[in-house]
Amino acid sequence: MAEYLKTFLPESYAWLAYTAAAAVHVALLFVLAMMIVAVSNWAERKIAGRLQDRLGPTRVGGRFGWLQSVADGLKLLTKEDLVPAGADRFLFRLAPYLCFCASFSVYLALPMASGWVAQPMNVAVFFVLAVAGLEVLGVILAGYASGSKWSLFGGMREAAQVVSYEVPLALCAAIPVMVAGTMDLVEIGNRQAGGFWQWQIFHDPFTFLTFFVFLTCAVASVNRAPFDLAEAESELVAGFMTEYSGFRWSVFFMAEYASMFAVSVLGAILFFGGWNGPLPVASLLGLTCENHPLAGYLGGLLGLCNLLVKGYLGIIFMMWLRWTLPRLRIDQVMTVCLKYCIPLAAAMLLGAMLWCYALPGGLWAAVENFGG
Amino acid sequence: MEFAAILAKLTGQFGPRITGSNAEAIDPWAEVAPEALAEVCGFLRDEPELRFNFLHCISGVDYLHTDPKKKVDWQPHLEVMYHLSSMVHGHRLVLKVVLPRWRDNVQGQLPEVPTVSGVWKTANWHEREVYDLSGVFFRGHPDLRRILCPEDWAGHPLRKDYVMPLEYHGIRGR
Amino acid sequence: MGLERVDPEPVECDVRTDEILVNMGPQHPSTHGVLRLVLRTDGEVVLEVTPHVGYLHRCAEKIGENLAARQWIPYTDRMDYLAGMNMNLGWALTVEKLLKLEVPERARHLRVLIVELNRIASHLMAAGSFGLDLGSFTPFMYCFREREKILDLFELACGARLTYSYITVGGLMADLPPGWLPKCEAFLKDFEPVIDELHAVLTSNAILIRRSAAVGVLSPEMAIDYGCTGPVLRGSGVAWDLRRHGDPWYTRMYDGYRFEVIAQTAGHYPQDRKYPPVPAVAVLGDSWHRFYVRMLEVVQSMGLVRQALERYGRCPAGIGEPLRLTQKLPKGEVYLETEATKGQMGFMVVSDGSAIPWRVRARSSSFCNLSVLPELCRGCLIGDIPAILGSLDIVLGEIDR
Amino acid sequence: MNLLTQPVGPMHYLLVGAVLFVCGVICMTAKRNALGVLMGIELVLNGATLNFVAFGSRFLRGDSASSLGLDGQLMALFVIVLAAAEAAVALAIALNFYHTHATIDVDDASELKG
Amino acid sequence: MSVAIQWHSLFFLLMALAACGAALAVVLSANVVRMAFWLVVSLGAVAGLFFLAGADLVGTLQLMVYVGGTLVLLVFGVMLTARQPFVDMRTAPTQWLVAALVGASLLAVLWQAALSVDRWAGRGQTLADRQAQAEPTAAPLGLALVGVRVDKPDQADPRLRDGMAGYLLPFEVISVHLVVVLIGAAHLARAKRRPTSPEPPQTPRTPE
Repeated sequence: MAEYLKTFLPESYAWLAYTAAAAVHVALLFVLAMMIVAVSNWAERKIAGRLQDRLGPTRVGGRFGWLQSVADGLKLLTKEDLVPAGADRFLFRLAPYLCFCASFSVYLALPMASGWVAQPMNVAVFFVLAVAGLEVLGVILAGYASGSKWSLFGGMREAAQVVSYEVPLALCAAIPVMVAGTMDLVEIGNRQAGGFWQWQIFHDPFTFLTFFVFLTCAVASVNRAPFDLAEAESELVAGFMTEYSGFRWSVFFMAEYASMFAVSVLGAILFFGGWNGPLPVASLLGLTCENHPLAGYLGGLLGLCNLLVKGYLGIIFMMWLRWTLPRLRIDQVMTVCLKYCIPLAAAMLLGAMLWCYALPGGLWAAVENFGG
Repeated sequence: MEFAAILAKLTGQFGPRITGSNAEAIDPWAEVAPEALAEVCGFLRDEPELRFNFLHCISGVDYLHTDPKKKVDWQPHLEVMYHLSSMVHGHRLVLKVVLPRWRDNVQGQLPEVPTVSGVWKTANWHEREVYDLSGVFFRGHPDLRRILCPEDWAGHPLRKDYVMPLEYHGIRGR
Repeated sequence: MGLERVDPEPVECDVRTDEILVNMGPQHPSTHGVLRLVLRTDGEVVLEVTPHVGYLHRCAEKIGENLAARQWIPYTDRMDYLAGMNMNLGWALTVEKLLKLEVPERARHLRVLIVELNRIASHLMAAGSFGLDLGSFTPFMYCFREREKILDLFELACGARLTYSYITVGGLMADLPPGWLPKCEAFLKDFEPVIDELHAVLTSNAILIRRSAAVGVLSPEMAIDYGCTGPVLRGSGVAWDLRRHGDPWYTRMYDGYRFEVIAQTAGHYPQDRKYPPVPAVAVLGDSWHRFYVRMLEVVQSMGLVRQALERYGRCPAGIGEPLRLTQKLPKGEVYLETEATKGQMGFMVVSDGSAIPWRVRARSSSFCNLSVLPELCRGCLIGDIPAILGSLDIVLGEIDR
Repeated sequence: MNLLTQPVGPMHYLLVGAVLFVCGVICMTAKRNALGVLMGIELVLNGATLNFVAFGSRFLRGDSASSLGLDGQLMALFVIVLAAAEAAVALAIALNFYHTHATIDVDDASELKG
Repeated sequence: MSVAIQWHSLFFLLMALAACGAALAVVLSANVVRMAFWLVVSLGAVAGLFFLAGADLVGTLQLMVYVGGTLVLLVFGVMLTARQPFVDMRTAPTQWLVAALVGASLLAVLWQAALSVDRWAGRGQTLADRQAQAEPTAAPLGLALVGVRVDKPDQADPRLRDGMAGYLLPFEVISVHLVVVLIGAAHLARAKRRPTSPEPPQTPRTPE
């Protein structure tokens, strides 16, 4: 994009092109993240309502309460911004933004379609996991800085939980990375082009099983029910968010949804072909850059839709879980991680490694070879 | 076991320390001297034929007529009632302890009864409640604090001569 | 009985930290009202719980000394506000016992009908909030939806949805309106499948079982020692139900009704063929059993409601006269316990012969059930406290009176 | 020396590394809190890591030699991993010390007995 | 003057300032939680510097292990010992003086060394070579860890060409070391005595 802008500008103003390109990228990502938060907020209310035999929001903005998120946002903005007397004011104010920055930074390396990525990265998978793990710092600081014991408990729980679950999550992410042979998310996505049988979840039985471990760890690492120990309302009031109100609280909220979507998209790219639909529609229709730049753009748009749908399926799954299951206890959460997820993920890694060694092409290649 | 038999057993064991009884009442009761209470209760619980293993309730009743025009046939006193039953034998008993309203008739000194919280654990909270509301001191109670009223509350509200305070920490009382 | 008490798995403490004192409540989502628990914890491990009650103390007993016996009925409503009918019944029966006042047959069956319906409502609330305490919100809504239908029925019958004052000394305030019985039957018909639904989302949910099984184990001896009653006692395997074992003045209300006391005796529940089996991890007397007993009692109460519906329909008109306010009470004292939803609710009335009782006493079941909390919570995790508290199913209005 | 126009080289990285290192050393000497000392150590290690990476980086050195700068980066990797291990042990010791002495003031840690 | 380099410099400046400023803040803040926070900022900025140096794997690792792991552990430790007297532990002025002296002298030495890099490295900076782009190093790094140096194909010794070069041994040593250290740390941090396990309360037994 910067190169494209540069063509309009004199040589010495090239920096302007870079700045503009960077600003547009950031703005796009930010808008995307905000849209996701808004839609997720609405969807959460609607889904919760439907699961509970209610209607959910129906009034604001027409029949389905479309504008409920906006109304919520306005309400939160007009609420008083309280800082408890015993709080560490500086850290208390900063913690929500730290949290949001971490979960928003993930989007830097998340491709939204083939090549549609703010910062193409050679180690994108690793980067995404690393940055997503930083969210915990904001939570811990919030828990400490609130000056409330319940918040402290929430922060401690979050720290213990997220740090533990990073290990199986990284192990699970390593398996598709190993199968694809690269940590570049764009590359991983592109390798799964074709039909749904090319998706890595169907590569071999081990990747198939790995996905479910990944799912568990992903839900746990973004602190959603049944792993929402850090904000367990029946035990810790609201955990690390107990003392927050108004806008700062909503920033935590945004961070939660943003990281939920990020982790869903990561799962979609690693296991479900990313922006490649179940059927190779885009390539059948000839929507590639080779034909025409505009066609390539359309293809990218289609890919974006694919990815959004997959990401939202992930989010909806998490909501479904949240409104169905009771919460685990802290020792059970750790048990699930240490006794089940990590050994399972390690075993899957070993299995997938052996499989890749024995049948390099994956399940379908093996079938084809066998038939041939 | 019928009330008469229970009473016979009790008087046989404790003699004059069972100071009274009423078999005609709807809920027949036996009156125990305050000093003997813990002993009697232990006996009631452990005696194989009695086995009063369940303490339902402890209630304090203040007998003091504040209306001088009305004639009554009793002296002002305080009663603590224990409702017991046995889940084993299915029989019931009411124990009564009669106390002076104030120990040594000194206003403000609470009358004393030995605690039965060592016999039935449930007596712990019930005795705290009676202490709080009716003003009976349970000797030997492990943790005798007010339970329903605030800890700095003055007076015992279920005493008949209790006067609601005009003000409590800036809150208007009446 | 004679069951071995099985301790919950001991929690290992890897990193020893400082002991902290934390106030849980009086404003806390899972204390079911204004209860304050002072926790002494070492990290997540709770070393000691000290309940502080009294935030909702409304001097009900003192008020009772200044009102005619029937005028106190509305105050009983506000004790266990989730089962106002049962509270009304307890007080009404106590005063009737003092007066030796018989109620007509129709009133007797109507009382059973209403009281058991209210038991369903109260147990639904308990089951729902137990789920909520363990973090699952949706079953709570399901329970509330059904409870609402019962409240609708009550509203039709007496005009109130929470504080009914329907059952009164001498009978009931009004007979059922026409068309009420079919509505009640329709409700029972609709409610039947919902029970299975609730069993699916709560009773047999793996996480719920893991959270509540072997948590807060209450041995039968301890339960009796602490005066625990109702589902809490029966959850410990003591088959003790005042509807069967209580004062004759009370049990004769249930004369001719068929029901079984819900408690696990000799290793099985009376109805365990039809409902989810007891999980292997559950220990008799734990939170799960207390919850399960309530779920089974809902079915039991449905059976009682059905029987009452049928008997009520056959009785001649006449539901008794409410006691006149100037009616003098005979001199004497009487104590009566009834099997309310949370346990045995006892009322005592001491009369000096006037129309206004000399002393009124309410023995609260939740009060005794709560007093065992420090024992149950010793050494548990913070996350277990809502589970234990929820399974005790306390109502602060009744504790503080 | 206008940094905005002058290309960045290993020298600049070394300067940053030096500042981090010195800050770490000051932390280690001045802080009384055992965890503060630990943080100083982390800073020192980071300063050193920065030097390794800077020297290894082909990008910074600007030579088109065949080296990818792997050696520097590998050292950095090892340092990071070892720092994690060191932090774990040091933290465990600090906690243990805290439990036995009920303080984390390093000035009080003058005996070897537990 | 290449535009890319200018941007590179600007980002370098930003990151360097953040790193140094936060490091100074670590030194100067008295509150240990604040210290931890500034340390996070500082190490995060160092990760940015790694990215700018083309070492993206190291940068990511810094974020993941250092910031996400080690520092969370540190903050955890801080919170475990967070009693008020320890949170704000002041340093005596004399200690500050000593520390400042040590620091200043060290800084002088290091500063001098840094400024003389170009000289002792024996190579001036040639702007012509500046076009070199950072190449992905993740795969070569991984290979080097298992003993294959793809960047040094011209090893004289044939054994070094197929698997014996690189860092296989250090890698193994560090792995074992890590395991040992983790077990040791877990053992050390473990409470020596269990909290007195609550005895099942002795209730007077009422056999029925």
